[in-house]
Amino acid sequence: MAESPFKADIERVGKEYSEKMTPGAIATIPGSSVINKTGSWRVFMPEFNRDKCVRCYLCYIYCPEPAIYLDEENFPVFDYDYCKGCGICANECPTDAIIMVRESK
Amino acid sequence: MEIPESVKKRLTLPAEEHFYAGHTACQGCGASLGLRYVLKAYGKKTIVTIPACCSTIIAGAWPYSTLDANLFHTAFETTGAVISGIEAALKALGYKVKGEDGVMVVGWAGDGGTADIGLQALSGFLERGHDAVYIMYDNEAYMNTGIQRSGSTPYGAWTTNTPGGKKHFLEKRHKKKVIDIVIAHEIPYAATASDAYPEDFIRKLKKAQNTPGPSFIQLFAPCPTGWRSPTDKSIEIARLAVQTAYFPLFEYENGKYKINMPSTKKEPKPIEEFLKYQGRFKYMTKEDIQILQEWVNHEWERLQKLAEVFG
Amino acid sequence: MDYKPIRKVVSGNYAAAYAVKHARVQVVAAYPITPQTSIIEKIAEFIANGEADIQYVPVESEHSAMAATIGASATGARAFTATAAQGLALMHEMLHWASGSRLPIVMVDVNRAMAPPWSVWDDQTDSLAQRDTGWMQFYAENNQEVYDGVLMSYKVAEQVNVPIMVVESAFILSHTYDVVEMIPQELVDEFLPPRKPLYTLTDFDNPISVGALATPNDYYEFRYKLAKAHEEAKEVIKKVGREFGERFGRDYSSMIETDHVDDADFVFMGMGSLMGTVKQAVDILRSEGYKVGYAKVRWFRPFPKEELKEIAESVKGIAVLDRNFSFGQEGILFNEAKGALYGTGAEPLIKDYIVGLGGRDFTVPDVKAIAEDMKRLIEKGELDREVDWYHLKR
Amino acid sequence: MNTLFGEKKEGATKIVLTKADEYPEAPVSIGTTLSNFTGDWRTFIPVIDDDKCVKCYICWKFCPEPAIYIRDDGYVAVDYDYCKGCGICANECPTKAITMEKEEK
Repeated sequence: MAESPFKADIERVGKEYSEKMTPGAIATIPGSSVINKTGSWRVFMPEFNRDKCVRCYLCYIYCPEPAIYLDEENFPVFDYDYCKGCGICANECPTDAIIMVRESK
Repeated sequence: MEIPESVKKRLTLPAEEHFYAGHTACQGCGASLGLRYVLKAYGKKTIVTIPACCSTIIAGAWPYSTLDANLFHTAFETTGAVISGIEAALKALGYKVKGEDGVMVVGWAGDGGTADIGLQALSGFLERGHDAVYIMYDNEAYMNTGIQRSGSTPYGAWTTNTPGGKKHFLEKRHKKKVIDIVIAHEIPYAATASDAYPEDFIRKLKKAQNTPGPSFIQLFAPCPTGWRSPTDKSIEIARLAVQTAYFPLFEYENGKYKINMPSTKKEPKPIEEFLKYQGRFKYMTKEDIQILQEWVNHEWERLQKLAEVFG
Repeated sequence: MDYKPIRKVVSGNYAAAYAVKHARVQVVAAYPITPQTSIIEKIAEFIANGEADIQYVPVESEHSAMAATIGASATGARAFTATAAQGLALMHEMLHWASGSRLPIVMVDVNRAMAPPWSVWDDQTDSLAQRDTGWMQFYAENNQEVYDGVLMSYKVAEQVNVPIMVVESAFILSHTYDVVEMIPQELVDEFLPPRKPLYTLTDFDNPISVGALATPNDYYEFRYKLAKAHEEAKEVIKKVGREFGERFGRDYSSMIETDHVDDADFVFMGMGSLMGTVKQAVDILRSEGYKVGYAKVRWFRPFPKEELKEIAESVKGIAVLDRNFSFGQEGILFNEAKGALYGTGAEPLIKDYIVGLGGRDFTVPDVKAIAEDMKRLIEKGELDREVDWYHLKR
Repeated sequence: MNTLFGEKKEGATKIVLTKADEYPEAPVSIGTTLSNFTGDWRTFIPVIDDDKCVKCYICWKFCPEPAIYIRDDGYVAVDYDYCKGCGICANECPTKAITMEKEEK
């Protein structure tokens, strides 16, 4: 499975913000919200069935996080660090390749 | 994330991502999705201005930022004025503003911050003709403060200050037609868009980018929390809003109206289709639904005629 | 200091407009309000005649004027706006925004009384009501100080990244013509180099986010930073004022301008144009044998505590002239002065004279009458009452 | 008295308060502007020719002060205490019954 595209960013943010205080409440690192792993909000999690996927990328297009990216074979991958489990992907998937299942923590 | 060319061709949207995960929007949020599309369309060379609204929170608390673009947070009612000032300063500093290689100045405000408290600043911005884009993401109530009615709340909707109850105290006014107020300023480009039709939205954003002068886009952005709808139905509801002609997609360009696909395609579905997933409409009686349906019919007819006469 | 000034007979408002032109301001947000309007009119005239290259944003309210100025300043431009009374009150929210975002905006506020009852005349309550917004405040005594104040303020503001309000009196300065010695453009350019912003919104490779939500864990520190900037600004003000004096011959190195303080029994203390009247009256009183002095507070924020203490140590009494009032308490400058002196050991008799509210004329005979009263109190050694509504029809 | 404001005008006096105690608590106005005779602003004065007047009352309708009143006999007259000499009445009069003349003070 491909690595999360945000991994490098998380390390960068952690390093640069160690002891930094700027006047005027300026956040100097774009995209630094990746440090905030919203995956813990999830109640239902998307389960992906690779066999049914037709690679239409509707799930990718409609993901509000975005927490869906593509692996080497261009199938969607779910970044469970960030997926909040809204279920839009499952609802929009034309082939029912994604289903929402209750997450057991 | 690297996406191969073969996939990019099939993606229908720009592959580059300038909106990062880890933001604190609710599950299924239409506003965050809209902001993601905006940054897909405009890329990094963008200055976004966000007033007090859900997006203030979505964009991240100090020292974090969800956006991979310059962002200025401002007070609730000032979006129009601040983007005016930014645009003026960019011109004073010698930057090219708008256009394919120009700097994009974007105001990203909610419906309360546009239709109500920010209307004056919006009007001033439109009337002075600054080269900027104002996007109103319309989730039909003050969601950040906890679902209070706004001027943009539709007839019959439940909110925390139109709570229904024994007296059937629901929103009694139809949705404020902000887009019509905007068009009354005779700006070069105004349009409606929906989260469910991102290709259309991005096309409109691009058109706004390449039209000199002020542009305005009203984006229909579902809010599962405020609308009491299942989070996974966000896109479906946005799609139904277009299909029932409750929120038709159209453009106003240099005095001409044009209804866009799929609003042109076929007869609108009944309004119940749009209402069915949303808990906020569950207090509506049959008569209420009839009143809303008549309003939708009237507005839809009016728009069709406008497109016919000024098409 | 060997330069040839350009002498022009202009109103206070025009002096401000000329200063804006000479400071090479890049963006001006303009909204009319009496008695400020002629500032933005004059700037528009400069643009129309091709004398100044300024982006002029004719906004639809003062609130938007400040918002547009904030947008422009955050983008990296040198920005200006002007207002008065009700307009300033409408701006209030955005004043916090400007100082919180640490933007070196300079604004001219023309002191005008707050309504109701409607009044367009001089009264300092409008600007003093904004004292806690984090802005620095410079009070001009005459048209020359308006001009100098705007130029210096840009230099100070851009060093400490705190916005500055240059305050002049309605009509008494704003519409009254006087000789102003202006500085040739090239010398202004030497004194005031182009702005180097703390941050800009135009670095697209390293984007930033300005003014985001700060949790209780961080907010406190930002407030402290702003407080510290005000504290540091005192030195910068003195340094810039001294440099201005060396270059152009008018020294502003002290935050309180004083005269005849050393051997005075008591001093008059106040701000703005009414101190011009006092200056004249003090000379007359001195010739009549009164031992009086003069202390004009130029900078109300940051408040020149140390300088005030020095003055207080050498005199027996201070007559504070307040063209303002804080309801439920007393005159605002009086209040500040007492607060600043508490615990310093310097305890002269301080009496508050409420004068000239809403543009009520304040003249040399009035100063004489106050001197008479003050002399009597010092001889007696105690106050009859703290606050005296001097003009009141009794 | 046969003018527009009649006795009200006679009773209107300038109010001069000399003591703070005399002032009302809130800035509530206690007089009318009738004590302010704006007639002395006038440079040109309207003169009405009754012979030409057709009693259409257009002058009465458009007077911004108002300073035109209708006399007992149905003709119109100008209250010169208030008329500022704007000339609207003369311009609107269909029969040119009103002319503006330079006023001799």
